[in-house]
Amino acid sequence: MDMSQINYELECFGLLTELIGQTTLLESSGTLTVGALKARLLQDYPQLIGIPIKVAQDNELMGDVEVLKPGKLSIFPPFSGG
Amino acid sequence: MDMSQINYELECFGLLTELIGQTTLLESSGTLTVGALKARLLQDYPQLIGIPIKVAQDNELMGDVEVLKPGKLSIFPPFSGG
Amino acid sequence: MSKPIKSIFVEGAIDPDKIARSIAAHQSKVAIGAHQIFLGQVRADQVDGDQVTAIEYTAQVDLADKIAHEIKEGLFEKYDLSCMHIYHSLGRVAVGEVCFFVFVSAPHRKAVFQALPELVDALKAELPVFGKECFERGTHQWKVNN
Amino acid sequence: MSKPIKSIFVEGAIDPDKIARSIAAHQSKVAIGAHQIFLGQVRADQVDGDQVTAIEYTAQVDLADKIAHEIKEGLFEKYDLSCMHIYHSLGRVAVGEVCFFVFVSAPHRKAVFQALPELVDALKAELPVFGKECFERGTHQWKVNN
Repeated sequence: MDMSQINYELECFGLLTELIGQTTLLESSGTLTVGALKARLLQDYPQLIGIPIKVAQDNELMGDVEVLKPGKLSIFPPFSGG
Repeated sequence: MDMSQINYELECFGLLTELIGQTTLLESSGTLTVGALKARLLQDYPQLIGIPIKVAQDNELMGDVEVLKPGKLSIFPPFSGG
Repeated sequence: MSKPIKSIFVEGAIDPDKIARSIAAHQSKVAIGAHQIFLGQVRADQVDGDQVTAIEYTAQVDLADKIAHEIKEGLFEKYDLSCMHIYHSLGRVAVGEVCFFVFVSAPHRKAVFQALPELVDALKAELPVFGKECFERGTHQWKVNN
Repeated sequence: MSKPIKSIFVEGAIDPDKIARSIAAHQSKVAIGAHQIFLGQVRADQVDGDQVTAIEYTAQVDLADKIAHEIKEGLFEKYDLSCMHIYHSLGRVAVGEVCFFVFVSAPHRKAVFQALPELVDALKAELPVFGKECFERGTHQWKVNN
């Protein structure tokens, strides 16, 4: 059993700053895929239900099956520029 | 036999100012349709061959079967604004 | 009594500051969400080793103004637009200068995306305006629209 | 070494004079025949009897700049374009002010007719930019793009 704890520092944008906060720390017992991170967020913040979320790391948007390295992440609600 | 002479004063535009002149007087033994006027012009100025011409009178573009009143006309080569 | 038709013609090139003033004048129209602007600029085309240096525009002004007005009316019927403005140069416009300025505004962008190209294409095809392309060596040719 | 990516973001509203300067800067580019400009203006939308007075924009700036750059590169491949410029506001932009300025130039108009709507739609869909609509009565809602 892998006991190493992983920390993700999430920076939130737009509506998510109100539902989660500007930043939040998420601890995990192993690395997470983007899909698993989204499931964790929905569990911790049920008010996110129905909001499509995108995740970026190292200045790249990540697909659901990609594995997130420990460290900083950006999490986005739908974009509304222009 | 109708002996009344009709005068058309033609104002030319664009390329036609070089092939015909800025203005020209065209005399006819009766009123002309737009189509007949074009035929007359081509006869008087053979260098017009192949140039599509449009005719306006009283601030209206005229179709080939319309009859032109005596007086002023504008004659145009293809438009090239913009 | 119907509104008098505003002339689209301006003498010589269209100044970028005129465009800025036109944009600024729309900031009080708060139902507008999208503007789209088309600018025609005189291009230094090469023909047989010679180069265009200017275009001289002439027009049957009254008829062109009337047709431009009719084209605008048609587009106001067809799309949800807030305003449309058209300006075209008369006389000499040098290479690099703006000779044609078309400005369409609407609450939403889809309407301006559709209306502006349609308006520009219709004006180029239907207005009795004539461009004489003047070359470096003193010759000229009459502009042909595609 | 690759060219550094220019940021698209400017603080606050986009001044019409900036647009005029941008147009004037293209007058030396004599291969250009057509410019097309899109401007997004903050609209005084009504919601439940209250009215939008401003939009406050935030963004993940580095990622937005990178994605905007990629979108531009893709359009340069696809169409015969001379240049493309993109500016987006950050922070507060009042009703009637311009928050988004997209400028595409090409030798011929067909390319700008096609490229500009495609560029504007892609930027609105793909940039991590977030608009907070502020209402007269002090409340707010998060802008939703269609």
